[in-house]
Amino acid sequence: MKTLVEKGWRPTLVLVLLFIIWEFSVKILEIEQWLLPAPSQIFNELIHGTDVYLEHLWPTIQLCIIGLAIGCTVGIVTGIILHIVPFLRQAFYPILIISQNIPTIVLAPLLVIWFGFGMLPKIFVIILVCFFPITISLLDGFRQSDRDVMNYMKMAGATKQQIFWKLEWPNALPSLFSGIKISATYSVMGAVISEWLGASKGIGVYMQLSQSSFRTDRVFVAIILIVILSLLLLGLIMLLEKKMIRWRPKEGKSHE
Amino acid sequence: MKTLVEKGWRPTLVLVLLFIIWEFSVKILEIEQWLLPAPSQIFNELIHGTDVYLEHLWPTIQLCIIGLAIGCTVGIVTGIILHIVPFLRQAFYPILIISQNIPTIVLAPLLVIWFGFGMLPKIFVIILVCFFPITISLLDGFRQSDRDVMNYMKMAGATKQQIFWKLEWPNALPSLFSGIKISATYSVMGAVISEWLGASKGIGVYMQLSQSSFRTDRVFVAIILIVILSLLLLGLIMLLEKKMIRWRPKEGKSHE
Amino acid sequence: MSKLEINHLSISFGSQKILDDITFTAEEGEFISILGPSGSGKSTLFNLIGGILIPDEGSILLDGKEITGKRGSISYMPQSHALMPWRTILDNVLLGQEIAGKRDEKKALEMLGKAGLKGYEKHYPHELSGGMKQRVSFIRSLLSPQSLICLDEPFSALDEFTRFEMQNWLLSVWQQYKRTILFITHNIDEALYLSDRILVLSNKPASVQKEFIVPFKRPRTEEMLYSAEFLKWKQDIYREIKQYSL
Amino acid sequence: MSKLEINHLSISFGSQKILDDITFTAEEGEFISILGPSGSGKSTLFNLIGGILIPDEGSILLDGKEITGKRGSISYMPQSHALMPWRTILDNVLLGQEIAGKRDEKKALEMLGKAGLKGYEKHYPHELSGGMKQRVSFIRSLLSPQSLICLDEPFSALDEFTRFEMQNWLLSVWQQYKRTILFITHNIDEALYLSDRILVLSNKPASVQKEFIVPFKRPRTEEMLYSAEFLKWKQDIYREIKQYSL
Amino acid sequence: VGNGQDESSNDSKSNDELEKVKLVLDWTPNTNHTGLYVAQDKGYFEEEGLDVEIIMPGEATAENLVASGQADFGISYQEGVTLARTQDIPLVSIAAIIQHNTSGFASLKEQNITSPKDFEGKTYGGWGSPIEAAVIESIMKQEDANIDEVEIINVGNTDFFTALEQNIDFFWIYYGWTGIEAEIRDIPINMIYLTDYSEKLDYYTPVIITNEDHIADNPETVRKFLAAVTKGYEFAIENPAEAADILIEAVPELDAELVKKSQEWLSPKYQDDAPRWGEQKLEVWENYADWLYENELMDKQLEAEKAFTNEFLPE
Ligand SMILES: Nc1ncnc2c1ncn2[C@@H]1O[C@H](COP(=O)(O)OP(=O)(O)OP(=O)(O)O)[C@@H](O)[C@H]1O
Ligand SMILES: Nc1ncnc2c1ncn2[C@@H]1O[C@H](COP(=O)(O)OP(=O)(O)OP(=O)(O)O)[C@@H](O)[C@H]1O
Ligand SMILES: [Mg+2]
Ligand SMILES: [Mg+2]
Repeated sequence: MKTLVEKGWRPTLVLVLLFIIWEFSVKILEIEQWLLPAPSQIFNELIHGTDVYLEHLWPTIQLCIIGLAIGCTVGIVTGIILHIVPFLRQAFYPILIISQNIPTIVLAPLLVIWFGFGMLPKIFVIILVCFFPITISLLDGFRQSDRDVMNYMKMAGATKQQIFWKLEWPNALPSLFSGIKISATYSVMGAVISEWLGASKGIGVYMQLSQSSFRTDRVFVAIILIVILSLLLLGLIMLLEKKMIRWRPKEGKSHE
Repeated sequence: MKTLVEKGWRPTLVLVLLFIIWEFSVKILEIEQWLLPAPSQIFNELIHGTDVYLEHLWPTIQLCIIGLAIGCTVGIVTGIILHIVPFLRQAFYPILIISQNIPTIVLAPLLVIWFGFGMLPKIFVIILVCFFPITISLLDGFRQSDRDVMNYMKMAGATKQQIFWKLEWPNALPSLFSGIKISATYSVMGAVISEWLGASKGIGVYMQLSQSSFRTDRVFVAIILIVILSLLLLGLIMLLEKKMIRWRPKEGKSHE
Repeated sequence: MSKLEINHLSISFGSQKILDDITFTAEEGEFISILGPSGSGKSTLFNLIGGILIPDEGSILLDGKEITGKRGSISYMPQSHALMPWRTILDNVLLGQEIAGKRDEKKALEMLGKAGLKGYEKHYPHELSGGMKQRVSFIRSLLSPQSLICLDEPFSALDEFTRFEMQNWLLSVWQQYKRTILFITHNIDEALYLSDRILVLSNKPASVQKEFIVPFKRPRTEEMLYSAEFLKWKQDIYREIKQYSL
Repeated sequence: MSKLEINHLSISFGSQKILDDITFTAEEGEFISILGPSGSGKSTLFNLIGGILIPDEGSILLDGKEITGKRGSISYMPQSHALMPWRTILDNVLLGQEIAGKRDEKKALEMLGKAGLKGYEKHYPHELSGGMKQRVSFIRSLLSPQSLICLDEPFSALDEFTRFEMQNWLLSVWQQYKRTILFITHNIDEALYLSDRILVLSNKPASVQKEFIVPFKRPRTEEMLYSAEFLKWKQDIYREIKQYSL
Repeated sequence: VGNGQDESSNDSKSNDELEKVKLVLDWTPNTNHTGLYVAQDKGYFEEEGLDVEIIMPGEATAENLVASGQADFGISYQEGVTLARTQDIPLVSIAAIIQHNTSGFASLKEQNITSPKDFEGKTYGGWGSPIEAAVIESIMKQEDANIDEVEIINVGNTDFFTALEQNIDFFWIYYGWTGIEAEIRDIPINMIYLTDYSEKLDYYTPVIITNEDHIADNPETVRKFLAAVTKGYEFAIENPAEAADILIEAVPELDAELVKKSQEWLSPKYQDDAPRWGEQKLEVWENYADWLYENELMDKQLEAEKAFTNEFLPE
């Protein structure tokens, strides 16, 4: 708890400063509120408009947790397969790139026709967003195994599988988490975008409805909710990272 | 050249196979062409519709090269600053996350109002998309410097700057390239999305116009153009990576 | 117990020939030391026996079967310690066994104790001194089940006393289980004290220049180290090496 | 030329005390060897002098100025070679100079030649043998400009002959430039051959248990190594060390 | 897209004498905008001393851009202007492009949905706006049908044809574009126009908007702009085929067949029964605002007379 407070005060300070600057520039530059509402106004809506947005919260949370979880799994499995089968790696690399370059507006109709309007097409979109950074980071992590240890493993007769699980996998963990952090950041936004495929509840829906009725303050409430969700997810992942990569010397000692 | 052919035949094979399967499923399942056109049809449009899309190509290429270049620069500079000033790292991490969670529909009016309809707001969007994976990967790369070498540097009296340029920076290069690869993949899509901010030429415009007049084949031509651009960019980056990270033992010897 | 035959082994890195027509045999249960100038190709020889390098010419036979380019036939201790930074010391020493299929924690703990590493079982490699890491790597090779052991300068980072302890321990393990040992060292005393035979390699390219059959009876004692005969042998070998160095 | 004073230095890792009240002085231009059991805290002592560890108690003075926790006062050769894999050998040996501000390529090339590394200037560390890497690291420390040199087992991976060459080279550099040298080794011969004084550390926690002032005149010769007096000294020191080991 | 400067013109005025004006569309160019492209192509704008740049909006909406002054004119629709004004966004509608609402609920002919009563038991696919439900309820009420019998599914940005594939029975479209596309595809559909069931829902869509400041500061520009635009639409009304060609030439990415057919259908609808093109009636604005207010889709009353003006239309 202590470290949370210790670590937390800096970003909090910066955010508060940011909000203050924002508030004053809005006031001084007389920026109209439908364009960029003042933070005070947004917080007002955040506090008093709960009954409007609360029901939209849970579906998005659900969506992005499930999406990220499956996205990670897909990303990791893809990374592993592409790593251990070099033939596939070369053959499918372009397909990975293609998968990231198909715009949702094209994908959406296809997904809807194949999977209907339920959760499936939405989760598909989140997966598509999330798996890529994970796969790429993982592949790069695998390639950075220590030569000497690799040679030891081979001379000791380790099978490919053993080399993978005992050396390459643990060695790639830091890279993997680097990728997961990127994906987690995208996942909430991915969920919001996926809701534009057709959902009746969700932050994406809330945002679009607010947008079309010119309630910019509510659009910003939606953004705040998205950011909070992202930060929570990220915090979770960093916690997991700490649990899983325990051997790393404490930063305090090695860096200064 | 030889290696290009050697490396190229596998992905080409997979792509050709994919197109064949696609062609046949479209034929056999009688999928309507406005939903998913057959590859033959798309290629037909790709070849005969040049006069329609050619003029849209260059603005997008320009946009995404400039955007990626600035995005990389911003990503690297941000990464470096956040790394060498630990106070800022903690304080601004949440801001990084926030920057990735502001949807374009909110950002767009602000950007257009501040920067007009020129290239500026579009490049801003691409930068926003591209800098993040680079910064995150770089930060993780910096953290993975070898302890022993780090200790040597410190005991030899290296300044922070020297430690950075002589140890942490070269050591983070592989991670950096991992991030740049992710960003490069996103950059073309980022350019296309940015064109939805209001542009008169560009693949994004071409795609939107085609979409709204129900010319699905042209939408897919747009995707093919996007993918080709992405792959070219990525190829360029990998070439650069090879040039810059020469010391790595040849993969052939260490893996197998 | 294994019999190792090395036949006419040659290898080059790029245009530089490193090993040139290396031929020798290690009998079952024999203890052979390999001496040679730094950079001559001793570690490269181990890499060949271990199967991660393929010779340009020649073959390697273990118990009559060709193992050229085949892996997993040796208990190996590399010159660099090659420990995994994310594994505790205990898990590191068990790695060789894990690869072969079975973990024997009890024996590992006992061995760690013998090597003066009691209390460090749950530590990570970066918390150990150089010599301690070397002992961990040594134990890992002892715990590996293959009966041909290849040790690459296993005691170079140890003080004389700890080194002596380790040497005696190695001898007792060797005598108890009758494993065949190839032992790279730069320490002539050590080679004489431990081995049945000493091979001296020349430099650039390396080939077996001389073979000394160590005459001392086993079990060997500390006194032997101070005997005149020992000193004579030592000087002989030193002279032999000198002529191939630099 | 520098005078180093170590005053009542103590440090613990976690609950374990590693160094306990270490006190000694290295006079200007003195050559001091440090002997001690593996894992006793020799490298830790260098880390303290180098300023990357802060002692729990005590202070370090160089030429009368306190350098506790201050960096950059020593030319250092770590026990692990700590070479940068992305730099060529030449660029690696120049690192120490780069940090201090000036590169002297000519001298570096000359030194690489002297160490038998001619032709490897443009190679990368992973293409070198263990002993060759060690020599690279050694040259890097010699090329560093600070007048206090701390060498942590610099020759452990070298064959006896190459080692002897390096020792003599070190002596000539030392005599020529009159730098103060702290030298960690496990080799008593080496310590006797090279140093003015030998400090023996005890184990867990380490403190300076004994100080031997080496009586042999300089320049020292190879014959000295086989003299009876040398042997007597060696046995004395060995007995001293033995009592603090394991 | 349609960047007007390079259009040849017999007018000798040089470009720097022309007043630069920006116009933002509501969507991609389509036949709703034909008059604008005609005015551009035929040089009507230049005759009025204007240099008009037509901009596609993308993610930044026309309402935002016009309200902030980034663009001088925009294409919007009555609902947008109404909701914006109640949020104190000072938009004013200066001309109705089409006199009557051409939108309605489309369904496959085989579904046999011919009146709002038939909605019962069917599935509607929409984008989740509460206005949709209110509209459906309104027109169903005319026939004493119950909206609770309709299943409403949110299909987001999915288009009509895709939605049909997913068992959506009826969908809200503009006949002039999507309906024509259905004709081209030989998909027989039934249309239920809003105007046939509720007078209050006969709102203007689309309309040309500007902001209050612009009217106050540059009334002459507004007048000149509308004069040219009116000529453009009048041309399109009289020469649908030629007008369609002008649009196709300006935006070659559009599907030519669709544009032609759509233009043919839409041209007579521009002016329809109004005394002149572009005229708006107060009651239409009041009716729709009342309807929104009654249905609690808006929490303030609209001052309808301020939301639009006919002042700048040529006599
Ligand atoms: N980062 C650390 N965390 C915990 N313990 C450490 C750490 N670094 C060193 N130690 C402990 O400090 C003791 C001394 O280590 P040091 O490396 O100084 O030994 P040394 O005398 O150099 O031994 P060697 O001759 O084997 O190199 C060891 O017992 C080691 O386990
Ligand atoms: N990957 C490589 N690429 C190029 N040359 C190499 C490579 N590995 C080893 N060499 C060269 O092979 C020679 C022998 O190396 P090796 O490691 O076998 O020496 P060694 O006898 O073990 O020396 P040391 O006693 O110093 O460990 C050296 O000259 C080295 O430069
Ligand atoms: Mg070696
Ligand atoms: Mg040490």
